[in-house]
Amino acid sequence: MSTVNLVYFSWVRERIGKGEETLDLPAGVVTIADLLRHLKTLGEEYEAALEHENVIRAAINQEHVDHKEPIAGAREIALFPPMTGG
Amino acid sequence: MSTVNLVYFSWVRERIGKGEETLDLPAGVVTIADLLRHLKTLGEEYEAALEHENVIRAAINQEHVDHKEPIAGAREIALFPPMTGG
Amino acid sequence: MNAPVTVRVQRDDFDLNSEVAKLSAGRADIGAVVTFSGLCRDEAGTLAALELEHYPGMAEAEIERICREAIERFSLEAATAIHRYGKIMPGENIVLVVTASRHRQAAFDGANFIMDFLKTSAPFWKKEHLGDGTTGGWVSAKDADDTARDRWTTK
Amino acid sequence: MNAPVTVRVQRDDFDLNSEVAKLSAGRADIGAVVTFSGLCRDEAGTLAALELEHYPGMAEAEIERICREAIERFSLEAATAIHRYGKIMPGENIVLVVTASRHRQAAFDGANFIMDFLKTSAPFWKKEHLGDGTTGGWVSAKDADDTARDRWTTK
Repeated sequence: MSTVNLVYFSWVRERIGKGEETLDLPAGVVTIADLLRHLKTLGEEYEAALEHENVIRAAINQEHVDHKEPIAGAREIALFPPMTGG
Repeated sequence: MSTVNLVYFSWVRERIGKGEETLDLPAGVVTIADLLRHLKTLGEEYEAALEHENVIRAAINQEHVDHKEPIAGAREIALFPPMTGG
Repeated sequence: MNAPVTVRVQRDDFDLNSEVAKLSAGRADIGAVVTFSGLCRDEAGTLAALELEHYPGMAEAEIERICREAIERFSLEAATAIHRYGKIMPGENIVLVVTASRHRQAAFDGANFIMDFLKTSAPFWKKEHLGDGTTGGWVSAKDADDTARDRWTTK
Repeated sequence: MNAPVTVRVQRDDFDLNSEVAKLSAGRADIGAVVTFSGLCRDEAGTLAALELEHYPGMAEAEIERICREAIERFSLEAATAIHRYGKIMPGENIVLVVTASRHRQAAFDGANFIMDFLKTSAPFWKKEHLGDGTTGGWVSAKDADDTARDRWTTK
């Protein structure tokens, strides 16, 4: 069991209904992909936010990572849709 | 015999020793190339200024032209080196 | 690699003159300064404002990474990038990029490169607020922006 | 083809803020504004000033032709070009180009195009004045500038 700080932005944040939370993760959650699958078991708001996994972007400790990235040691994991700044 | 206003810039002006002049041209001067050959008969300052004809640029009535351009009807003919603005 | 980089994420508008002056004042080795200003458009006349959300900390860090890559790639003398957040009305500025270099093409390419990567990698999201009081929803990412970014790696 | 073009040849310096404001104020159809400032460089520390000579009348006419071609080619919303003449010290501005467009690449390409043609076609000539009181002579045209211009016709 490990503890991680999660932050959400844009419509991921709106659909989950919060901007951040701290969660305890079961031992089988090793990568971002595992994290997404785990979150979707937590309720329909997570299912709605993360339904299309392929468009969800992730950052660990404020750097972009892909879904295969291990999350061990992460202080902060962010989940958000494709960016539209500029 | 036709009369034309000539203007010179940069080192063409410096070598000829004046920025503008009005000249009467003999009948055989039809194009810019003819004009350059004619000017070179007018003294060594013109010879020095126009020695390398291929680098001399010309404009008729403030528009770039090449050396084959006829000068009939020109109000103002300019001769100058390649431009170095910007 | 000592070329100065300035990155700011701020609510307030920026001032072109002062950002360019900060970059180039007192230097005789800069021959070219390019600025890019991105503005909030509303051709249809239906938009009240864009609301810009960002990821504080990562937004600054990611833009700085992009600027440093541009400096190295194009041998820039300096780069500045400022991105606004919060509500931005049609006609107002959203983003500023300034690049300085010895010769002109590097400054053009550097600013162009920074914008392409900023669009696709900097953690900002735009939500539309419409003139009739409703929300037009979140702006979708454009394939054209990915294509613009990818041309820098397919050369 | 009604996009406004502003061309000036002047001794005085220009002001970036006011030129950009004139171009974009009150318009919600402009998404991108690019400015290019060309400055007098002196990396060797030997230059006192550049003296810019121009062909009055033709200088303005030629720059306007270039701006109008850029507007047509890149569908720009507006373009401004200001070129200074007289003595210009190291670190000072020589030339300003501003382009405005709906999307960013057009503004970048438009300003780049205008600079490439301005360099090779606008009737200006630079003479160097050195710090020791002598003249360094007239600056030679660069083949690289012709090459930069020609890339717009070989595409």
